[in-house]
Amino acid sequence: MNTEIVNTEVTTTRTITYRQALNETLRAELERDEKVFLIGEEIGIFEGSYKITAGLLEDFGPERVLDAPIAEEGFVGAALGAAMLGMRPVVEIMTINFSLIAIDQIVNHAAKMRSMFAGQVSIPLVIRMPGGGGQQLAATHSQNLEVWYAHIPGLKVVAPSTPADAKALLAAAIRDDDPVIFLENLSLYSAKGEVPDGEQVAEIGKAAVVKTGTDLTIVSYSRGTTTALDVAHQLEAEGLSIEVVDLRSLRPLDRDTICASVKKTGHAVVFEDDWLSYGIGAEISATIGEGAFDFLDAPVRRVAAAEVPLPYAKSLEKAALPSAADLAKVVREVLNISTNDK
Amino acid sequence: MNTEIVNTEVTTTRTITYRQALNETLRAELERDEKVFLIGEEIGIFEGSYKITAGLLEDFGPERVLDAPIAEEGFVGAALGAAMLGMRPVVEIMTINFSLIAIDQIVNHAAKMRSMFAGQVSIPLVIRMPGGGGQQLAATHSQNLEVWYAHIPGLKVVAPSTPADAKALLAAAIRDDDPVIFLENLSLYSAKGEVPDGEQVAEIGKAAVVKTGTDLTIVSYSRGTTTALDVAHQLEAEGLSIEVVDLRSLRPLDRDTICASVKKTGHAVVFEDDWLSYGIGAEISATIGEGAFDFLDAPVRRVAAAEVPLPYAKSLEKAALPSAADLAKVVREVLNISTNDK
Amino acid sequence: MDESRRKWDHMAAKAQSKAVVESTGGEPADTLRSYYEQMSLVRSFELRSSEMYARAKIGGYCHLNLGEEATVVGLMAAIEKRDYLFTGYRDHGYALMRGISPESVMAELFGKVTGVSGGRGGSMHMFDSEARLLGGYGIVGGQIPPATGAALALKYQEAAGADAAAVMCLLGDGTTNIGAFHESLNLAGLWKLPIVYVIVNNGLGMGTTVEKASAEPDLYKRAASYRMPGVRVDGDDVLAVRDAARDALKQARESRQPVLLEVMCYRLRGHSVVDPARYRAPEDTTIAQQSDPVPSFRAELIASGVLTEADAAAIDEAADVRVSAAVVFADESPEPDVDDLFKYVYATAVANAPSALPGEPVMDAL
Amino acid sequence: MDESRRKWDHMAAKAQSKAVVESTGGEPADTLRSYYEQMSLVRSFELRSSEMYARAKIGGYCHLNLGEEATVVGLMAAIEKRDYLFTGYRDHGYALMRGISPESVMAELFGKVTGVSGGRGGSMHMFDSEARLLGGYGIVGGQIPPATGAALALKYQEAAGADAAAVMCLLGDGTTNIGAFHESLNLAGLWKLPIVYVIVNNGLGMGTTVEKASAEPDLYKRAASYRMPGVRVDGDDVLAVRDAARDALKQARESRQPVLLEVMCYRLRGHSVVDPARYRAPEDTTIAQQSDPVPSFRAELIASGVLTEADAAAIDEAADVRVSAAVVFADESPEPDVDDLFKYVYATAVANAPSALPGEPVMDAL
Ligand SMILES: Cc1ncc(C[n+]2csc(CCOP(=O)(O)OP(=O)(O)O)c2C)c(N)n1
Ligand SMILES: Cc1ncc(C[n+]2csc(CCOP(=O)(O)OP(=O)(O)O)c2C)c(N)n1
Ligand SMILES: [Mg+2]
Ligand SMILES: [Mg+2]
Repeated sequence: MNTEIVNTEVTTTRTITYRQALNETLRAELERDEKVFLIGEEIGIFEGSYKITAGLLEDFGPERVLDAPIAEEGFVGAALGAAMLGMRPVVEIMTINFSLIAIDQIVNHAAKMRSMFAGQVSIPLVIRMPGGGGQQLAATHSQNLEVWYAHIPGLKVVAPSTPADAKALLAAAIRDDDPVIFLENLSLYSAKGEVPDGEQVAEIGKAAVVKTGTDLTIVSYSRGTTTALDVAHQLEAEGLSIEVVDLRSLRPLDRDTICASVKKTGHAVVFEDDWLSYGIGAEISATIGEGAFDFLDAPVRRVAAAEVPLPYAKSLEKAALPSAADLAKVVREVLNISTNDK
Repeated sequence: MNTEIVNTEVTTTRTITYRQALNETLRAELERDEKVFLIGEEIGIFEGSYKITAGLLEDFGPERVLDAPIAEEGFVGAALGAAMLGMRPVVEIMTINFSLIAIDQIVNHAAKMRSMFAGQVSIPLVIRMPGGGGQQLAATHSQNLEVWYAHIPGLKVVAPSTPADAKALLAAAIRDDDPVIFLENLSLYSAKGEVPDGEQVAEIGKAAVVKTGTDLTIVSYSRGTTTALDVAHQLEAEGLSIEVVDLRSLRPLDRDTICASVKKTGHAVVFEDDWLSYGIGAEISATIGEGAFDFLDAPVRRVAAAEVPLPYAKSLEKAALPSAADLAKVVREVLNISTNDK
Repeated sequence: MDESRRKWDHMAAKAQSKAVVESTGGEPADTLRSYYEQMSLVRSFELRSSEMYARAKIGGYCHLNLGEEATVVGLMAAIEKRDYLFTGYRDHGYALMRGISPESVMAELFGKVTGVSGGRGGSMHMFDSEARLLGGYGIVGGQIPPATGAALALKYQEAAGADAAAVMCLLGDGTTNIGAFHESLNLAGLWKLPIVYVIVNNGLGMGTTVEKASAEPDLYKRAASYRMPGVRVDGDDVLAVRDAARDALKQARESRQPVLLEVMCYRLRGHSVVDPARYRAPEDTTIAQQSDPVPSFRAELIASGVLTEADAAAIDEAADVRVSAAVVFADESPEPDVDDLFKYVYATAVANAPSALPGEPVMDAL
Repeated sequence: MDESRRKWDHMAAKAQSKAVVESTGGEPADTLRSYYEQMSLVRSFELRSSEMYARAKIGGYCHLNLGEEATVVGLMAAIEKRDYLFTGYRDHGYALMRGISPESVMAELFGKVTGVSGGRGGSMHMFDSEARLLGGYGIVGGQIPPATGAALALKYQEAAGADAAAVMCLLGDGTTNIGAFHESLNLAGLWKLPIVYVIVNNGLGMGTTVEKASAEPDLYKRAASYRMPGVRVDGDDVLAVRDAARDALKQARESRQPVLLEVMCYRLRGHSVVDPARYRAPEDTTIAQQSDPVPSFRAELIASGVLTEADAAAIDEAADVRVSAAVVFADESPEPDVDDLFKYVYATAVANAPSALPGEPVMDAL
């Protein structure tokens, strides 16, 4: 797995949280390259809404860790402008929901400039932001709008699911000369995992087979991958061999890895946290339909969120969000295993 | 076809442009219901960037046809607020590209309020806007971002392809109590078609089989449908029987009509003007893969725009946009007909 | 250090703004008493909300009006029943003062179907169409364009005059830096809309001071960009707030003259209940506590003979009892029914509306 | 009627602003002559662009600087080579005055690979990294945040001082009503960035007058919301524009004090070449033609003896010749190669980058 990690001189690892992996990588990149600076709301004295930037203001000062007023369009656009002059800004937008206010700068400007100006400028800009529901934050604060960004030429969009990938993809994003949307997830911040020490730089654009199997492929990303792995392991006890593909990069999309897996297993389920219609899973399903048509033994199914503005009430929120149980149920359905068999 | 038109007392028709159909419908709705008013940039004295509102300021005055400053977030949100108090605003955003500035008001507010406030408010708001490339307007002015809106619960999204549908869907949108995104297309405004006189109100949420056929289904919408019909007729001369499904409504999506057609023909091609990855066609393909799996004789193919910010230069623009020739080629490929055969 | 300077700046600005009403003299005792009752209710409700959050009865984000009680009560004393109110997410006190029962507000916090927004909105999204509280918005600045549009609708629907309705739109100091503020105020100024924008300046947007967020920290001065009157008032003075807001509403309803009103108050705790506000200097907190409007107003009323110590204690006690009842009600209320998940997505029924639960197939077999 | 009132308002405001320089006296004849040459070149280029659009050599939208030549030349006389320029879509004249050859600009309009943006941007998107013209932006207000960020980068990269670089960001009068304007100016004021925002106030945004778009139509006054100096200058007076812009740039580079400069000029024709501007009153057009800066400046230079009638005619002739050569060059240049369609999508090569042409399968057979 993770064969795309370029630098492999490392031997030691530590178990840290996703949050800490991000924090350490930001620190390391700030140290490595003085063109790197952080900008966002409350990232300094408040240490970030989700404490990803804890301690960085203190150690790097207010120029490198720049608190911005509530003006997402303004400061995201300002980061873009700074990138045009050779700086390497790493923006934090508090959550993906607020990126809608900045989206003209991201999609109409950052994504297009290099092409529109015939390569005369490049935009080494990273926009970090978490998405995700399940925290009772209600309809406007719980969205997974990654498919919007994944649709846009000129952007690169990554969505790590583990602390190790968070580290290696964030370093890659910061060193990349293009605008990279770096998608975090509220429910992953405290997740723990093994992280190799030392410099780790992933290759953007590659998916990873994070568990091998022969009966069915679950395709997922970000938080979904952790659930997918749980379900896969759980089903193993029932004698099912499930392969899990973690997309890691939503744009570019590694169609080859997805289809190679499905050609092997003949069955596929997409597990995604966004709304079903026109979501990430639609492209995955269409890709499999085109790239592995003759190998598919059953329709590709998608396990996604119910198509409602997410309610605050716990009961409703829970019903609307896709769960491990939903995924396990659909996997069994696709493999034509009666739920009573289990 | 068009069985979903509710009111069918009409017998006479006229051949008018898509533009004129819109203009006449706006006029009729302004006359019918005094709660209806139009708001947008340059819709009054300038008569609309694309002259859809020609003559309306003169006849209805500046309260009913309200020119707004360049402040898309402000005036779209203001229309939303007016709708909350029972008005029925019809907003014109000059092109879909500029809607990015207003998208927080559309997606985080208009789409969510009714659900989030447990049905205490409804939002009878129409947002009209054209999309489309092919006019050498370059990367920031040529987009087809409809998939973004189609993804959002709480919105209804329609995209008429003919003057008759433009009329009947616009009337339906204005009389609907929910926010409706009404997608026009720069290259359809001057297209002509038969339009029934009198009141016409379409049913939102229904696709139409606009040409029947037995060999293959082309699924399209908006401008794409006109090209699909041209290609279908052209291929008929070659002995191929092509069915064309015009989506008309992108949200809700009429999956039954799509799949019923593909069950009959066994082959499907999506023709869309947006970018391929994560575009409208992805959902169509996924839907077919799930709903007509056992009936498909070949992979569903998508004919879509090349994934680049659209260049200004005519040569590049033409290469990047999907054409009738591209569609005909793919239809033949799917039906396994060597292009040399034609 | 920087922080305590900020506090002094903020307090200095507040002091300067203390002009409209100097004392409680001349105001009927009943009125004063009722304002204190209201302030006490808000205080009690917010303290209990904080406690219920700690006990995991309330989830998500939860922002309190603690320290802002005089502002809340003063503004809500000025607004008439026929007026419409839009606010940000720090909305519990406003909901109560619009006459919504503590039961409905607490039940909303508990995510119960008896909540004012049916349990679907939570703390940030209180909405009551009858009380003309049109939200509760969690996106910073999100309420400003719709509030402006509500004022536009009023202009369509009725003539200006003393009996006309107006809109009051609340926003925080940090919120003045977002584009929607500028676009909306320009529309209101241009179209002469009956709206009062109230900046509830509590000195901070999360951990950021006004001085670190706004190039012009005298926020009421920004009204000039829209040829709109800009007024600043001391938010710890309930009567001053009420009178300034009444005056502004009068201009809005009678002359369709929008107004920007800045109310200088203070946020007693963290940004939300989970924020320990470590970024705040201890002196800062001390000063804040000293100027806390609830005990100050209480002491003032006792000193001026409007209340006895026993009256005041009884009022506080009554507020606690009221809130306790609300907690019981909220706790005993049922959660929304999962079968109603899709109930409010559309007002006009529509063919093919997606209503699959996670894991259900996208379409029935044809 | 309303329109001609507008015109008078605009002209009155313009007249009031005529203060910085009253005549051309004291200015070296060479300088004056060269300004006239530049204005004449812009005029000739724009007239030819209009013609080439009518002949379908140019496509898309095409917005001209006709009537704004004194503003264009004055601003570009003030800006230094080391400074960075951002502008809206009405950018041909600025591109020329930044020293980009008429050939490259015309070739861009023709969509040719020799164009300044490789034929990919067209009229609205002139970009030249060497000339430090960082676009050409078609989304109203889109240039303002990046320009502000460029100034932020300068603050990181060099110290303030007479030799420091600054940013000039141009925007239209209609553009002052969009949120990005507010957010950006606040950032610049707050962070003390070396930037001059120039409102090119030509009285109209498409068909909408300043008075119908801005609640405060004296746009320079909006600087106050950001504690920034706001200055207004007559845009028909090339020297006044230059001096005001130089002064503003000096504050930006030496004191990191951002400035808002409003330049009052006039749009001689429709919004874009296809707009007949029927919404304009005939008197309006007449007045505009009378105050046309190119013939006025020409007449002034002849009256003051800087140029003879023959000199002026020769300059105009030379400009036409120059532009004719550009047209020939553009016409003969090749279109971009279709094989290069995906060439500039990414700066850092990336695995699996999509590069299918329409109708090609999404993936190669595995
Ligand atoms: C568009 C947007 N950006 C950021 C946030 C996160 N956020 C929530 S409240 C807040 C601070 C607002 O401060 P202020 O306007 O002063 O209101 P207060 O909290 O002091 O009442 C921020 C940044 C948000 N909800 N929406
Ligand atoms: C966000 C956005 N909204 C609307 C438009 C359409 N539009 C293009 S130019 C223009 C008028 C701009 O006026 P002004 O700022 O005065 O500039 P001028 O054209 O006079 O130079 C409008 C509305 C756009 N390009 N972008
Ligand atoms: Mg505040
Ligand atoms: Mg203008």
